[in-house]
Amino acid sequence: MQLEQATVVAHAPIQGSYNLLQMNAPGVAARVCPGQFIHIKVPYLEECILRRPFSVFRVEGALLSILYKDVGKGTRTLQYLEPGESLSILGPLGHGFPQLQAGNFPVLIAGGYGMAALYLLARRCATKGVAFFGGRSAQDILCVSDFEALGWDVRVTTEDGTQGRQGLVTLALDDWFAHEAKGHKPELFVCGPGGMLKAAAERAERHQCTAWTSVDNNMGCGVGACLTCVLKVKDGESWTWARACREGPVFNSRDILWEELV
Amino acid sequence: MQLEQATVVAHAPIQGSYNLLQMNAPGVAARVCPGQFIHIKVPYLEECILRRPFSVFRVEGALLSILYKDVGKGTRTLQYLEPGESLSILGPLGHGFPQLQAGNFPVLIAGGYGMAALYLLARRCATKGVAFFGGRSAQDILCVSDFEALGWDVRVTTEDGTQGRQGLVTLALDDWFAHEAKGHKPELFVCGPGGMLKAAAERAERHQCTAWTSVDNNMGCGVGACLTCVLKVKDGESWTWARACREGPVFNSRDILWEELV
Amino acid sequence: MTPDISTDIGGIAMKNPVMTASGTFGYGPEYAELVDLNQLGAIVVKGICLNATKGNELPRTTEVASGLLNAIGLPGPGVEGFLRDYMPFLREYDVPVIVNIWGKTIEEYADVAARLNAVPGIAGLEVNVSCPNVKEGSAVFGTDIRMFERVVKAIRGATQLPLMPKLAPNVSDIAEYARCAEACGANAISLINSFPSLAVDVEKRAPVLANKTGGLSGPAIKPIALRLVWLAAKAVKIPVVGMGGISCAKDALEFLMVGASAVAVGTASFVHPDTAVRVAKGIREFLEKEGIASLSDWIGSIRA
Amino acid sequence: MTPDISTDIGGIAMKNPVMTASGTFGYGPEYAELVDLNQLGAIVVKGICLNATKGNELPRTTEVASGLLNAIGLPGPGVEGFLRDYMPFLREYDVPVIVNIWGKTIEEYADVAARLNAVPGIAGLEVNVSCPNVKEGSAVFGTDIRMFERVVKAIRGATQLPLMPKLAPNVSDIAEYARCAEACGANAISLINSFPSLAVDVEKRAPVLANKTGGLSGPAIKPIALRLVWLAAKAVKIPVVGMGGISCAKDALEFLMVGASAVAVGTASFVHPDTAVRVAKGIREFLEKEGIASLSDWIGSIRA
Ligand SMILES: Cc1cc2nc3c(=O)[nH]c(=O)nc-3n(C[C@H](O)[C@H](O)[C@H](O)COP(=O)(O)OP(=O)(O)OC[C@H]3O[C@@H](n4cnc5c(N)ncnc54)[C@H](O)[C@@H]3O)c2cc1C
Ligand SMILES: Cc1cc2nc3c(=O)[nH]c(=O)nc-3n(C[C@H](O)[C@H](O)[C@H](O)COP(=O)(O)OP(=O)(O)OC[C@H]3O[C@@H](n4cnc5c(N)ncnc54)[C@H](O)[C@@H]3O)c2cc1C
Ligand SMILES: Cc1cc2nc3c(=O)[nH]c(=O)nc-3n(C[C@H](O)[C@H](O)[C@H](O)COP(=O)(O)O)c2cc1C
Ligand SMILES: Cc1cc2nc3c(=O)[nH]c(=O)nc-3n(C[C@H](O)[C@H](O)[C@H](O)COP(=O)(O)O)c2cc1C
Ligand code: FES
Ligand code: FES
Repeated sequence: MQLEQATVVAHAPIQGSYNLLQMNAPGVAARVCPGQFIHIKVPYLEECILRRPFSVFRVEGALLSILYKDVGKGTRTLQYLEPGESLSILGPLGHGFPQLQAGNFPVLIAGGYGMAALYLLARRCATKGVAFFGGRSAQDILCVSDFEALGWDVRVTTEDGTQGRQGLVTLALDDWFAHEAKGHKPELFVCGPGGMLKAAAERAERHQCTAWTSVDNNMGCGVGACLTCVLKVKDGESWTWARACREGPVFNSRDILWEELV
Repeated sequence: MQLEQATVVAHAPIQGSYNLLQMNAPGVAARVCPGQFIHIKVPYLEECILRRPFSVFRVEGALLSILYKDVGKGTRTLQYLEPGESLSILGPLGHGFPQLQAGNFPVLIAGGYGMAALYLLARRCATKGVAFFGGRSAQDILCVSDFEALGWDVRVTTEDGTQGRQGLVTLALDDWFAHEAKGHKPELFVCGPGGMLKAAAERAERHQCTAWTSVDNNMGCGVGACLTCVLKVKDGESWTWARACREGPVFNSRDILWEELV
Repeated sequence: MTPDISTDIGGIAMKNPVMTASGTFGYGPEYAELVDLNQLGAIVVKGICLNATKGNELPRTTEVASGLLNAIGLPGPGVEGFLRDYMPFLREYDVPVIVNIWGKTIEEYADVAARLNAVPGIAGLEVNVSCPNVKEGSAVFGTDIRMFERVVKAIRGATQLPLMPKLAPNVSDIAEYARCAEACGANAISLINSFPSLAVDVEKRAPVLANKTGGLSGPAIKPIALRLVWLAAKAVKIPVVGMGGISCAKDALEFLMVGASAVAVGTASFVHPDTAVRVAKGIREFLEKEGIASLSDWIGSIRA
Repeated sequence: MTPDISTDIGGIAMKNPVMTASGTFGYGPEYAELVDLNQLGAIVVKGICLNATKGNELPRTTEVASGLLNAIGLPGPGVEGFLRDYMPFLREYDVPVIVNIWGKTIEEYADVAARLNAVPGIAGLEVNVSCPNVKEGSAVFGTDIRMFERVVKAIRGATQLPLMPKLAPNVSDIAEYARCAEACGANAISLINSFPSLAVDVEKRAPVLANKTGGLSGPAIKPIALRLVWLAAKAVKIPVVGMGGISCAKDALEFLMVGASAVAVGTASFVHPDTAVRVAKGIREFLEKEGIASLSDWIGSIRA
């Protein structure tokens, strides 16, 4: 974990309302593990004082990139950043995805920026398995070719059928469990909207396999001090708060009190 | 006076820390008179809520331009504006320079952005006279060729002697009064730092001529409502407040209580 | 059908719930060239006391993070000057005129109220109590409940006009002041006035403003104002006019949702003169979009 | 020669005048990887009460113009948990540890103070009085002068440690609370705590925070804090620790100039974890540039 002044190398919209920001950040790039995030102070946006958390997408040497969606003030203003300009980043933060357990078969489940958040894992994971990408329509489906280039079997579902199979990601996932999972010991790695995380957790329980889910609670400090980002996790018979920015953002799905997740 | 969304046509540094911002603003451009100003809301600077006042430099048809110096947050951020972007301007505001009185000889005295603020007057004034430009060094002297192209006799003084004669503007002005003013009925039009305004007012009194001085008090609303920009003007034996943004920014030098000007 | 956004503030009928905040819109003429005054819910003019006053020396304002600090010092033409110079102009418009009054003593408040009482074209009085009682130890009227009660009672006794005390924000129990105003016969209350603050200059080693302290206004105080308006509205039955950092329709809808029956736009008018009119338009559009027939259904609709 | 920026807060010797603000720096370990804790003037830990507490539901914070609204709800490990989990870590550093304490009753405050009294490595206690007295009508301790006096006296009776009540900002006469603390034997006072505020969601028609109201912090409150610190410092002889929106050395110099003997950095640490250390460095550089030999020559040097 460190504070670093990163320099923008390239910055452009890639698809729909998603943008690719590539920066030179040797310190953070050298340390980041799959599932971790960086905390960015958006330049020129002084009246918004908090940083904004983004999962690390790719790292090549000192080059670190994020894929972000324009959803509000910060992400809108971020788009004005041009190559050569610098920004303050804090990272790598949080507790990312563990290594695939020996003998397990990796199953990735992603929605929205989750596809970017799982890329590093997909690349560093020795065993290439199957990846389920879901979204509202084609423009919400990112990085398919990147994953395929790495040797992953990517299954796309879109709610409007504009790409891949029509329906929710769970449709394809359930089919897979029904007809293809046999002989595999699946281990799920999930990053996407709350609904997708819950559905995956539920499948993991049903099929008695492990699911690693990455939550995206709103954050303040990003380092465990402000207690903004907490969520309820099991603690014996009772529950306790866990910090998405420290103990998470990746949790074993069986530890989370899903019904309590906001 | 109107609110207008202007569009940036060209924007570039011109000299020292001065920038030229050219915008398309048909409404304001059509109405502006010499000595008036526009009030600009600097985009992307939400935590600075006030507008910033700038004298109108040139107008050609719908094209309106200002010459501004980077002195703080607003003027620094303004520099990020690029052609095609739009900004909210309010104007034309204030009471500018009156027309030269028939038979009078126009004498312009300017420092800093005052050279820009007097350009419109210089162009629209039928009689071309003499213009005294003063600054710390050569890079503070603007628009000389523009004024000469209009037929004005420009006399430059710089404190460090890097351009024109070394010394203060008053040096050249006093010489002119001593050796060249004879036979002329001088009428002074002045825009520059407080010291220069005071000096010019003092010369006007000494040589019994009129001096029109443009003050640059800090402003809030720019339209006469907030009473931020007031200055003390004579009112018979006593004094009263005048608003730089309404009654001014141009005042007859003999009306201002110079010793009270902050 | 377009929703009904008219509202009534203690007897002052407004076509829309957006008024100007005292001291931020002059006396009307300043903005008449830029804004159709007839589209305002009401015009609240700059504070008036008995005689003409000059106000503070410079600097009078300074910018701070998301806000403005001001210590203008209440310059003005005095009652007679106001009636002579501005009322004829204001009578030309079809908009309620609310006169904001202040005084250096309780007697002056009452005197000013009495002189404005029978004036045609004045819809009501807003009372600025955020100024010191120069006669009695110069404590501020608005932060001393006993003095506040005396001044409101005195004014109530001097006028039949709708009376709207404007509460000072720097008190620990705003509900106490709201209830006191109601008990003294006020027809409405407005809040918040700008928040007492200080800005200093490290280079000059002195306060920035000539008056040393000033009042903080603008977006920076909105969360503080929202809470106080919410508490005040829960404490009384008379209508509440909410203000503090309102710069768009969403801000106004927030104040109305927590219980304000109308809102005032202040500092934002300095930035975008048409703010009040845009806010009224935005409120109408929002209610229409939400299928809410009348503003009254939105006022106080917060689930809390 | 480099200026002496050490300072003393009621018996707590600090190598520089910049401490962390309670609740914005965790208990120390959270930032240890990013900041050299030994370079801090003091560490003020998150508020501690008697037993472990879970705090509020979500959302707990929301961003507002130039500020942050928070209603974390004081979750924490309780006295025993704190001593077990964090004091061993904190003792490893050469930095004064100030424990911020709170309670639901006067008895709890005194009990917590007593249990911390003899603990090695604790330099002093800061008392958060911005919470309700659940036993007696749930009025907030810090906005009721009688309750404030009782709680400070009770704690004073329970500890020999340097005692620093932290004043609530939402009172009309801050000097009264400052003097009361001094009279009750406090060794210093700190202010301001975050300002009670409200943010609402027009779409959801509900408050944004689960707790409804929250405390406003960050640059937005700096002008309010500066005035209160100035007034408090003029009212008492004991040292004052100023905070509220400090994010750079200039901000800190302003608080020191109006009379604070030290400052605390709060919300800014969330944005730039190294703020407190940078501020201390900037203060030293400024004094050196100005040729001021000692911080004490700068403290209270405002011409006003
Ligand atoms: C661990 C983690 C990893 C993330 N990775 C990515 C990523 O790789 N790509 C991507 O596009 N987005 C990512 N997000 C979400 C991203 O942080 C938010 O979209 C962003 O902060 C919105 O900021 P804004 O100012 O544009 O929106 P705002 O105007 O602030 O709010 C718009 C929406 O964004 C949400 N939001 C606002 N602030 C935060 C915050 N501090 N943390 C989380 N959500 C917030 C709000 O709840 C609201 O719904 C991640 C979030 C987390 C917690
Ligand atoms: C009638 C008038 C015409 C002007 N014309 C020009 C011009 O043509 N070119 C040009 O470069 N400058 C001009 N100025 C000055 C210009 O308005 C200020 O330099 C600008 O507002 C500074 O804003 P800032 O945010 O960059 O500086 P800030 O960081 O806000 O402050 C830096 C300095 O600028 C001064 N300043 C800040 N706000 C204002 C304000 N609202 N009004 C006046 N001064 C302020 C401050 O006193 C301070 O000294 C004019 C000013 C007036 C009143
Ligand atoms: C420059 C200025 C002058 C003001 N003058 C007065 C006044 O004369 N009387 C009064 O009651 N309030 C006065 N106020 C307070 C405003 O009416 C309003 O209560 C406050 O600014 C909060 O609203 P805002 O944040 O929308 O500006 C003034 C505010 C400003 C900024
Ligand atoms: C997230 C958060 C948690 C806080 N927790 C506490 C606390 O436990 N005890 C306390 O006395 N103050 C607490 N505060 C108040 C701060 O210590 C400080 O007084 C206030 O934030 C103003 O300073 P700032 O503007 O620099 O943040 C908290 C503030 C924030 C933002
Ligand atoms: S974001 Fe601050 S504790 Fe997690
Ligand atoms: S700037 Fe507001 S009155 Fe002149």
